This record gives sequence, structure tokens and C-alpha cells, in this order.
Amino acid sequence: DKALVLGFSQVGAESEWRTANTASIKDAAKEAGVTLKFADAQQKQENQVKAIRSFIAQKVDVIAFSPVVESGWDTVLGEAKAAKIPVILTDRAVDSKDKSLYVTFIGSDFVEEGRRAGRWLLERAKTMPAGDINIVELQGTVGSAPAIDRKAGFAEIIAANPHLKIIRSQSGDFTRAKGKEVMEAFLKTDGKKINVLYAHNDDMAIGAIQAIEEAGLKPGKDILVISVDGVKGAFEAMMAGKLNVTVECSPLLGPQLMKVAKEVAAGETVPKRITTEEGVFPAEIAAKEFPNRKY
Amino acid sequence: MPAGVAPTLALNGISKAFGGVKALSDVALRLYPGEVHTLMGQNGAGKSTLIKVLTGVYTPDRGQILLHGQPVQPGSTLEAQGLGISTVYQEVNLCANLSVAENIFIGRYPKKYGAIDWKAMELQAQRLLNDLQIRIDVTAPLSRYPLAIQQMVAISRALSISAKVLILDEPTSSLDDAEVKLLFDVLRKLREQGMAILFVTHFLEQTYEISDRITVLRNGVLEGEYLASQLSRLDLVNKMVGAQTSPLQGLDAIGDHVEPNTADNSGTVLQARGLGRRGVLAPLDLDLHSGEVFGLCGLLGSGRTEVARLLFGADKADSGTIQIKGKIEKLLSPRDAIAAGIGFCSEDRKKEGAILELSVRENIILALQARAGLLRVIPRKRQQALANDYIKWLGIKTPDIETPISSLSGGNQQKTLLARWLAVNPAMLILDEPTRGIDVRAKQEIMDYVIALCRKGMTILFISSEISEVLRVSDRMLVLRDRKACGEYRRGELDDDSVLEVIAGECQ
Amino acid sequence: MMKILRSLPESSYFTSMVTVALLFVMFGLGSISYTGFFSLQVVLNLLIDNAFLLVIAIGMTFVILSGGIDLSVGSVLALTTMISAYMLQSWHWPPLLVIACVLLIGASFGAAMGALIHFFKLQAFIVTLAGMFLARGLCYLISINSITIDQPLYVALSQGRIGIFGAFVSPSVLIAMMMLALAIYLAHYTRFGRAVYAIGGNEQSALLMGLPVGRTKVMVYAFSGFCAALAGVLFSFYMLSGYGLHAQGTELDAIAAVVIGGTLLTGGYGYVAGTLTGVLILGLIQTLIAFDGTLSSWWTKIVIGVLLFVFCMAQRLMSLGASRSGTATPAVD
Amino acid sequence: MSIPLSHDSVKKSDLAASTETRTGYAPLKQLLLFLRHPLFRPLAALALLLVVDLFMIPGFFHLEWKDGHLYGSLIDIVNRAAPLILTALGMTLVIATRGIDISVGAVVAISGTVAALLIGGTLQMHNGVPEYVSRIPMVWAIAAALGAAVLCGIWNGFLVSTLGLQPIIATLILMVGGRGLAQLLTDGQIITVYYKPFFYIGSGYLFGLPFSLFIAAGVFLGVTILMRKTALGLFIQAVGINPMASRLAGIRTGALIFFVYMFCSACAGVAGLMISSNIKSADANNAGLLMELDAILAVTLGGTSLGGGKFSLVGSVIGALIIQTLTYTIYSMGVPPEVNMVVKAVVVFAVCLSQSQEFHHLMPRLFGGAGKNSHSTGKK
Ligand SMILES: Nc1ncnc2c1ncn2[C@@H]1O[C@H](COP(=O)(O)OP(=O)(O)OP(=O)(O)O)[C@@H](O)[C@H]1O
Ligand SMILES: Nc1ncnc2c1ncn2[C@@H]1O[C@H](COP(=O)(O)OP(=O)(O)OP(=O)(O)O)[C@@H](O)[C@H]1O
Ligand SMILES: [Mg+2]
Ligand SMILES: [Mg+2]
Repeated sequence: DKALVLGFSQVGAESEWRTANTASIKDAAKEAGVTLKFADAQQKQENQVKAIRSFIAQKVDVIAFSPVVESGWDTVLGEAKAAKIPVILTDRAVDSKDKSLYVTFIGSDFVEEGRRAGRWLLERAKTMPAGDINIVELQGTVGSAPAIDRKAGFAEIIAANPHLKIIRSQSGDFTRAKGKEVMEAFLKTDGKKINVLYAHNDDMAIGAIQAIEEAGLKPGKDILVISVDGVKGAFEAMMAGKLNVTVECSPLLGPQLMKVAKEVAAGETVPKRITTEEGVFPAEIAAKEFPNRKY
Repeated sequence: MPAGVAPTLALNGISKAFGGVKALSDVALRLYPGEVHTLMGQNGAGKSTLIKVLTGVYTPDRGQILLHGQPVQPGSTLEAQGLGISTVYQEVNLCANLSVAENIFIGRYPKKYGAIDWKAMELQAQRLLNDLQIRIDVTAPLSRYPLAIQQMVAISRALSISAKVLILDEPTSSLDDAEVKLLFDVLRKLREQGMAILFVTHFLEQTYEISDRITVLRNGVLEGEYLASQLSRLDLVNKMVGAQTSPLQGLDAIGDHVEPNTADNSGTVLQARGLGRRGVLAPLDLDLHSGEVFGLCGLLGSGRTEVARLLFGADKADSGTIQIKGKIEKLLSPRDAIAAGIGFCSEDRKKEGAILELSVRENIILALQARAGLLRVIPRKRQQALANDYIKWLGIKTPDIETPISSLSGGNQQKTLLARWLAVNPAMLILDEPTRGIDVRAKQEIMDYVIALCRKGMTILFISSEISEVLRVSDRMLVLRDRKACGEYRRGELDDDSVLEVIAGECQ
Repeated sequence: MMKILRSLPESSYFTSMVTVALLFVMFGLGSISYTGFFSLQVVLNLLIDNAFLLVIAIGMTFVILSGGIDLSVGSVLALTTMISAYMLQSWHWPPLLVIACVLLIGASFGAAMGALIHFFKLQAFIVTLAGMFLARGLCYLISINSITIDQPLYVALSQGRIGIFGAFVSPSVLIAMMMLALAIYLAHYTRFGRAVYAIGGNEQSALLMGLPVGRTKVMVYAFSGFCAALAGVLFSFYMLSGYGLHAQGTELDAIAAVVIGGTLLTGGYGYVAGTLTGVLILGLIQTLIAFDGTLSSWWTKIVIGVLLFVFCMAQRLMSLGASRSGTATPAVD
Repeated sequence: MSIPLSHDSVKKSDLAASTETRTGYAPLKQLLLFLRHPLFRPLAALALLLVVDLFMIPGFFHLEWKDGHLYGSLIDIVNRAAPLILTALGMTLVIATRGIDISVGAVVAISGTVAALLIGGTLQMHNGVPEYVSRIPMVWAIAAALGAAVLCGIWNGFLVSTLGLQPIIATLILMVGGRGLAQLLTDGQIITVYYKPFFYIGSGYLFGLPFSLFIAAGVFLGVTILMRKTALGLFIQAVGINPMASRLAGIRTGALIFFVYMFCSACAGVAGLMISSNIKSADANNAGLLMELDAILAVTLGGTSLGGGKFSLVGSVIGALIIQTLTYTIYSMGVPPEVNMVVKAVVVFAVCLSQSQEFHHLMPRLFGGAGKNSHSTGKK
């Protein structure tokens, strides 16, 4: 029988994480012998819609995509459904009322990631001297799903401890440069006060760490650094003792995706929600974990 | 003008200053129905400013404008038109990207079912231009046509606006006698119909041919208002230039005192063979000797400017060769031409000459600097010296050498551009309509200057829509017709009458 | 240069012609290389997916023709989707009223910028850039989340299908096409349109010829704002959501479309119809890439670049050949 | 498109006027000259911003001596502004010739990437001791990076001046494709550099001041001297104001345009080095994203008209400083991120208006003041 054709629409290549995600999917497709139709949307929803339309026109067997944003997919997914092409969501959900528009959603839960970061800090706070613990937050791109959710999840948990205070929160656009720039500003205004830095992704954290060092402080000691994603760079930072913890958000969805895609194509029923197994990596285990990081 | 007739338009105590420059101070003007009123004055006297004030382009600092006795204050050309004042400004102010027809009718389109009726518009435009004996494709974009044609279009636009007052600021500066005659015929007709016409020119002949009344401005001050019939040319000139200078003799015989060129014209500076360009100029031969003035005569559109542009490499010739001082030159760009010792003062100062925001000094030294190259900068002192000298020699009226050329009067801009090329002091200088919009006195001075340069060995290719000028200055001249060369003549072989015949085509 | 100017209108006309030709060539190549490419639906998808871009580009065409530029359109689009979504979902206003409101808002936003540009002699670029920041910012003030629209009429229009020979288009396409027709009429058969060309050709002359320069300029930006808002409405049909990050960088796509369509950025020369081809070209490039399906993210960018280049080259050389001495940038030696 | 009498020219003529009419005693004249100077308003805007900071942000002007260099907000601002200043300088010349270059962002990414890749450097753990080694000598790497940037410039110049494409489209090609190339080189990864010397460019200090500041200053001086000591400035203006006339005057318009695009990219290249060196890594995906807009904004804030012609390098530098100060202010004043854009917009509007002649004429009328001085912009 002919190889299964999978149309995959990626958000873009805005971060290392995204690139790893893309790579994983391409490799997995090769291994699983799936012919992959890959389309990059350059961070634009309309491009993703166009891509999906073209997949439909090409009559692929299965469509998968990681939505740029949750909302606004009903129409095009409706067309897919009408064309009897099953749709799999990866990494981000869509918020359409009609759940029948897609068969399943593989991926991590941004809110949960935020919570995990929060929980780690909650634990850590116990061991810290009494008194207020001032947190500065580096948000992702304003309005982007991970930024909103990771903020929410984190806030939700730390609410448990009144001493945990977010004194500053500014967007660092998920990039090192911005992360560093913003952190510099924070350090100038309330340098000594800051006890904890919570960054919505590793890149910003790494940038911020540089800023902290240049301010003559010790990242990881004078200022605790918490971040999300778990890319290689983060692990190097942890091994150097500059980053305290990174909450994993695994981009390696490829194998799972292929497996599910095959099942779906074969007409088997799959669970509506498939969460990826992800860990929280504190600095202590970084060195041990480092060798077996793929991204 | 019978007494008791109320003036259509009356200006009282108009003053206008630009920063510190007093362009107009306490000027008055009366414009009666059914008269052609000529505004005279040297370059920078304030003529155009006065016109811009009364058509709402500038707001006067002081003074009032009465239209039919009612004080008016037009805020823009639009309002002025609304008041029945139709104007042709000094520089051609049309949109080169639009079709000829549209330039005539824009703002006042003939409509059908609320939509612009292009057919009707083009027909009417055709008719209007035909009245002026101009037969061109009115659907073609204006940029297709040379300045003179554009000027005619501007005029017919103004004429087509049914107005009570018609204002023409130097409409004839780039026109040939033929066109001028046509224009005057039309003006006379309008005068019959009782239109009040304000006319600006630097040509005395034209002034006396058409005008009933003359108002003279000097340095922004009203010199006086006279009936044309009661003012002799000499008085007029004196009033324009002011008593400070001695009366000039025989102004209308510019260059008459030039004795036949005795310098040896043996050395051929430039030799063109079969120089031509498809559709614009039939191949022709040219030999220019050192130290001579070589004139080009022809009717509007006869191809004079084309010859100049080809020689200068501004347009690429698609046939023929050019030899300069005996060796073949490929003039692919003006740069090459300049390197080969040619200079070209274009007829279209607004589009191809002035660099408006730059200062007078910068405009003057530009070509010289370009030839010197990027690195060898002309020292500031020298630049200022040059600028000041030419301002003195050509009598350029400007507050100082750092004033942007944009704020100079038309004629003064023209002089500045002339200065640019004189400063380069090329072996051969092409002057296309160099005296456009330049006042009588300056004109003579410039002509003398030009001739003096020749006597010093410079070769000059002289183009002017004033055939008399060409006749007087040039040692030899080439007559062009329909963009073909038709006969070369030496000084004296043609006089004012025969040349017209030749040009018109009754030769051989 | 007189020569260059002389040849400009032709070159602008030929450019448009050439563009159309190249469009077909590209489509032909696509059809040969990819299965399922040569189908009516693919063509119609071009229209469906780019309806909003077309509308924006139409507004932009007028601005550029007048010698200006409007960078705010993308953000105004986003703002429109946001406001519509908010009015519909939170205030439950009737859809038609909402549409009327946002169109009005868009137009006034544009008019305001136009006024600043004209009366204070500010530069279009900088004013509209600030406008761009402002509109985006306002989106976030409404909400940083995306708001889903489930208003029946919107849903209906979003999923509405108008069959054409077995294929279909969305209602948005019809609206866009009507807008195009209207724009062409405006540009070529009304005082306003011609004034726009005149101002683009030479603003001072336009003034001295007694054209209402000020009013026209303000109206141009108002029109552009209106188009952006209308595009926003189409976009909210298209996406059924309001979102502050919608249509980022669309202003650039629009400008590109207009310029590729043969309009000169310096103003005065160009055709509204050309803009349609410009939009289709951009859309086609996207589609080709999607159909290819082997390009990595960066190759996608590179290929877009290359296609743009090849296209502009062809366009340029062909129109050069068409009118011998033409050149689009006056400064060329 | 013909150039109407621009503000510069009007100001200049007014200036000339003021000097000759108001022949009051020198100091007054000086003051007048200063107030009328085109650069006065941008400067005023910058000053105003700083004053706001002074009051809103505690210790904004506080500078301390920290491990061998000055440390404080102002230092950050200049350090951050350096790349923007560079690109703005390049952009100024391009804009002066009536052009525009929207590919600077991509060029920033490219040069940064090339440098990072070539220097690379690897973190090798020898029993827990990290050790840095560079791939090829840094000098070569930097040369290569700048070379790449210049190539980009040549490409743009070729498209604009030789092929005669419209600048915005010509540079759009590189804007899109260039970033793609950069990503291709890095494979979409962030290339972290492990090689100390390289960091000096973007975060090192000389005489206690950021090294980047010296680079920016150096380039600025270089260009200024170029403009003063050669006819380049004159020619660029001439070409920008009236290309046709300039050509007829014998200026090599083509070559000139070619040059400015090359120069612009070169500047962007240096900026790219700074940025990547500052974050000790090359982020092809995001480096210099939207930088073109900021650069153009800086140029316009500095009072240079996009219509080409008269330009002011100092103005552009001030413009860049305004932008960076503003960004920094937003960060340190704790403005919620979703409001950033609005604030930025408002400030930009304000600065523009402050520069508008007409606005100044309007003010007295609005607030009943009768003081209406007689400017003429040559038209209504
Ligand atoms: N926009 C302006 N800014 C500053 N000065 C100006 C401006 N326009 C005109 N002037 C000055 O006003 C004076 C009168 O200029 P105007 O153009 O009226 O002279 P004119 O009589 O038309 O001369 P010409 O015969 O050369 O056209 C000149 O000295 C000129 O320098
Ligand atoms: N009456 C006319 N009818 C048609 N075309 C004309 C006319 N007059 C000029 N032209 C245009 O003029 C161009 C050549 O004229 P050119 O300007 O070279 O000659 P000229 O003698 O210098 O005219 P001008 O008196 O305007 O300087 C041709 O391209 C032609 O299109
Ligand atoms: Mg005049
Ligand atoms: Mg001529």
C-alpha cells in the first residue's frame, strides 16, 4: 500500500524550540516512512489557513498543524472535515466549540508548565529566609498563547504564598536580546531587591543571566532563575550554576505524531487529548541529563 | 481707457516679505475690463510675487484686493478661480504624468451620468489646442512634449476657464514668434469680450504690441502706471532699471555692436557626422569651430533641443559619430560630454536645471565640483568667491549666496544656472534658451558676456526661440525643420525676413 | 530624463501587462509541477485567502498614487477584528451595526492621520508608523487574548459558499471584487481619483491648478483607513476571531502588491487593476510553496525572495524592452 | 515628483533673514539661531524625555564605577542605541537619495550569524573545567561578516541603481530572502559563541565606556568627515533633490546610489556584530527584526525628509537616542507590556508635532495668543 501522506503546517521558525520541533517531526516522518508535506507559516495564521486549504486541494491523508493562535479555525477545519481529512493538532489547542473538527491534540499544556514553575518556587521558598520574595517576570510576546498561559499558571500557584510578589513584569518577546535589555532595565531600577527571575522561555532567561552577571550579581545565587522549555542552552547554564530550574516543554512530538497519524488513517479511535511526558529539570540533575538532550 | 469705468480688479498697498526679503512694499495695481495690462520689471522686481499674492498662493502681509469693488481675500488658487481669476504661473505648473487633455480640464471635467466623460474631454481639448495651431495627441501624457508645448497647454487651460480676469506670467518666454502671434490674437479677441488681462513679459516688442497699459515695478516698489502709448521704450527701460544707471542705447538691437568675428575659426572643436535618433532627429552633420557662436534656428519642436541633448549625451544617439578635437568620442552620458569639454545649459530650468533646496552657491559650483570629482573639493573660500563673482557679473538678485535657489525669482534662477556652466568654462558651451525669462538689461549683458567668451576662444552652440537673438549673435547657424537639418548659413546671409521664410520652409 | 519621464507612463502600463503575463506563466509552471494545482478551486482559493489583502491593497494603491504611504493598515485591520469581536461577544450588538461602526472608526482613524499629514506637513511615513503602533496598542488594551466570534451572521458569512462550476468562493471574495470595481471607477471616473493622480504627479502644480489638495489628501488616507477596516471585517469573517496579533506585516504585503502591480512608489503612475495582479502574484507564491511541501522554514523565505527577484527582473526587463529608454527610478544613470 | 519648498529650505531662508534683519547684539542673535536650528526640536524632545526619566525613575542619572567601568541607565541606553545609531546613519544617506532600505534587519542577522559561525568556539569540559577555543581567528571572522554585509549592499545597489527597481521592492527581496539565508546558515538554531574576545565588541568597555559607543562615534565621525571633506554630501543631496538635473550637471548618479546602499548595509553589518556579540550568540530568527522601521523612524525623527535631499546625520543620531531612551523608559517605569505600543505611538506623535512649523503657528491661535510670526512655506 502507498505511503501515508501527512500535511503539516508549522507556525514558523521563531525560536530554537520551534526548530527542534520541526526537526523532530521531519526525522520521525522519514523513519516512519510517511511522506510529509511541510509548510511554514512565517508566524501568520492566514498562511496556515492557506496551507491547510492547499493540503485539502492536494487530498493528503492526514492534516496536522500547530496553531499560531487558538481561535478562528472552524471554517477551514470545517472544509477539511467536509473533505473527510482527519486533523491532528500539535503543541497548541484550538478553542472551537465543535470538537469533531479535529481527532486529537498532542502536546503540552502551557498553563501546566506555568504551574510547575510556580510549584518549584513554592517549594524553594520554604528554604529561603523569611520576608518578601520579589519576583521579576519576563513575558513572551504580548498576546501569544504561551505567554498568557505560562503567566496565568505561575500566578495561580504562587498566590498560595503571600510573600511571593511579582514586582515587575515586561515582555521580552521570547528573544535573548530583548530578555537581556529588559533585565538590564529591571536591575537598574530595583537591582538589589530582586530575588527571583521567572522567564517564559530559556532564551530570555539566558539573555537575562548575562545582564545579571554584568550587573555584578550571581545568577542562580543572588537571583534565582526559573525558565521554561529546557533547550540545550538552558542545561549549559544550569551546569554553570547560573540557571536554577527549567520546566521542560518537549518539542519532540514527531514520533508520537506519526504513530497517531497512522492510527487515525487506519481508522482507529485515538484519545482526544494526548499529553507529552515532560519533566522539570532542576540544576542538580542537569549535568546528568545533559548528554541525552536532543535539542 | 474711458474714465468712469470701474476697475475689475484693484490692489492697494500690497506688501509681502519673505523672512527679511521685502518682495513687495506698498504696491498698487488697477486692472480694467477690456484691457491688456503689462507688468514690467527687472528680475526679482516682484512681478510673480504680486501675481501669487492676488491669486491666493501667498497671503499678503498688508494691503487689500478689490474685485469689482468688493474686498476679497482668496485663500488658494481654487478660491481665486472661483472668483473668476484664471492664471498661468511663471514656471509651467502642470502634471506631467497626466494626459494633455486632462491637464487642460482637470478640476472641471465634462461629465456624463456623474462620471468623467473622457471622449468629450479629449475632443474639447483637441479643439482648444487647434485654436492655438497645436496638433498633438491630447491623450498622450504631457511629459511627452517639450517645454514650449507644455507652456501652450498651460495657456489653453487658462483660456478655457471662463474668467473675468486672466493672468499670464511670462507665458511667451519659451515660445517662438509664431506661437506668440497666435497667443496675441487670442488675447485680442478676449480683450474685445471685455476680459481684464494681466500680462508679464521681458520682451519690449511684445509689450508694445499688445498692451494698453503698463505698470512698472522696481525692487518690489511701484514705479508707476502708464499708458503704453505715452511711454517710450527708453523711458520704460529707465523706469525699470532705475535712474541709478545711465540710459542704455538700442536695447532692442542686442549685440548689434558685435563686429564680425575675426578670431580664426580654423580649429574644429566638434565634428558630428550622421548624428541622429529615431523619431526625434533625422541624422545631420555639424562642424563647430573654436571661438564661434553657432546658432540653431527652427520652429517649436523642430528638434533644436534634441540636437543639443544628443551632442551632450543626455539622450543616446542611435546613429552617427562625434569627433572632438579630432578624436572620436563616445558620449554615453553627460559626464562623458563634460569630460570632453562640453557644457549644456538646459531649456527647462525647473526640471533639468535648478536643484531647488540647495543654495545659490551650491547650485553654481555643482557642475564644476562634479567635474573635479568627489575628492578634490573646491575650497570653501574659492566657492564663495566664484558665487559672489557671478552674482555680481550676472546681477543675480539674492539676499546672500546661501539662500536656497528656490526662493529666487525665475530670471535669477536662470542666471544662476548660466553661472553654473560659465564657471565650468568648457571648450564648448551649449545654451538652450539661455535668456529665458531674463530681463532686457540682463539679457544684453549676458549676450555681451557670451560673445566675449567666444572671442576668448570658447565655442558656443546657441539656441533661442527669439530668432532675432540668434541672428545677431551667431557667426553661423543651422536651420532645422521638422527635426531635419535644412541648410546652414553664415552671418549676414539671412536677415529677419528671409530667415522666417527659411524656417517656415520656403527655402531652396 | 525628459525621455525617462516620457517613457514612464508606458512602462507603468506595460508593467501591468507584463505582470498579468507573468502571473499566467507562474500558474502554468505550478500546474505542471504539482498534482492538484491545476484546478479552478486553487485559483478561487487565491481569491478567498487574499480577499482581505486585496481590499487593503486597494486602499494602499490610492495612498501610493497620491505620493504617500500608509503603514497603519495592518494594525487597523487587527484593531477592527478586535473591536468587532468585542462588540459582538461582549456587548452583543447587532452585526450590521458593528460593521457600520468599525468601518466608521477605520475611516476616521485614516482621516485623522491624513489631517496630521496635510495640515501639520508631517511625513506620511512617520505619522502612519505611529498610527500602526497606536492601533496595535489599542488591540491589547481591549484584550491580549484572542476573542472567538460565534455570531450567527458572521459564522454564516464565514462558511458561506458560492458555487462556481463545481468550485466555490466565499462571500468575502464578492465584497472584495465589488470594492475593486468601485475603486477602479473612483480612480478613473471621478474628480477625487484624478486629483489623487495629479497630487502624486506634482503636488505643487496640483495646488496651483486649483485642485483641493488638502481635502483630497485627507480623503485618501480616510479611504485607506476605510479599506483597512473593511479588510478587517472580511478578516473576521475569515478567521471568526479578533486578535491583536492578526495580520502582522500586512502593510508590507500590501505595499509589495501595489508596487508589483506596476504602481510607482513615488506616486502618480499606476493602475488600481494592477494591484489585483500584484495580490494574486503574492498569493500564488505562497500557494506554490504550500504545494511544494518540501521547503524548510528558511528555504521558504529564500524561495519567496528568489521568486520575487525573478519576477521583478522579468517585469523590469520586459517593460524596458517594451519602452526603450524607460526606467522606474529617475536617479538611474 | 517635484520637491515643494521644504521646511529645511524655509527654515534656512528664515535663518538668513533673521541674521540680516534682527541685527541685535550677538548673544540674542546666537540664541535665535539656536532656536531656529533644525536640530533644536529633536534635541528638545530628547531632553524632555530625560527630564521625565529624572523625575519618574529614581536614580536614573546615577552612575557608579563598577568593576572597571561606568555602570548605570545612561550607559545602557548608549550601549543599546549604538547599533541603532549605526543603521540610522546608513539609512540617512539612502533616504537622502530618495531611496529606502528595508533589508537592514536581515543584514544584521546575516553578519551576526556569519561571525558567530566562524568564530564559533566550543565549550569543552575537561574534567569539569570549561575551556574556550575559537574556530578561526576572530579578525578573519569579522572581516568575513562585514564582507557578507557589503555583499548584501552590493546586491541592493545592483537592483536599485543598475536594474532600476524601486528601492522598497528591491530591498524587500533581501529582507525576506536574507533572513532565510541567515537561518539556513544556523539551521534555525541560536549559535552561541564561546569566545571571550568576541564579546568585547558588544559588551566590552574602553576608558570605562561601552566599546560599542566608540565604534558608533567612530563611524559617525568618519561619515561626517567624508561629507565635509569630500563633495559626497553635496552630490547626495543634489541627487536626492533633482536626479535629472544632477545627471545633467555631470554627477555619477548611478555610482552614488550604489555606494549609499553599500554603505548602509556595511553599517547594518557592524550593528549585527555588536548585537550578536552583546548577547554572546547569533539568533538568526530574531536578530534585527523590525530594525529597519526603527532606523527609518530615527532618521525621520532627526528631521530628515523621506522625500530625499537635505539630511542631517546628527539628527539621525539624536533620533536613535530618542527611540532607545523611550524604550528604556517604558521598561523601567513598569509600564504594563500591553500598553507599550500606545505609549510609543503617543510619544512619536508628540515629537513629530513638536517639529511641525504649522503646529507652532497654530498653538498661539489656539490659546488666544496673538503672536503669529510670518513664516511662509511658499504655499498655503
Ligand atoms: N518663496 C520665496 N521665498 C523667499 N524669497 C522669495 C520667494 N519668492 C520670491 N522671493 C523673492 O522676492 C523677490 C521677487 O521675486 P519675484 O519672483 O516676484 O520676481 P519677478 O519679478 O517675478 O522676477 P522674474 O522676472 O525673474 O520672474 C525676489 O528677490 C525673490 O528673491
Ligand atoms: N507642435 C508640435 N507637435 C508635435 N510635437 C511637438 C511639437 N513641438 C514639439 N514637439 C515635440 O518636441 C520634441 C522635439 O522638440 P525639441 O524640444 O527637441 O525641439 P525644439 O525646437 O527644442 O522645441 P522647443 O522650441 O520646445 O525647444 C519632439 O519629441 C516632439 O514630440
Ligand atoms: Mg517671475
Ligand atoms: Mg528647445
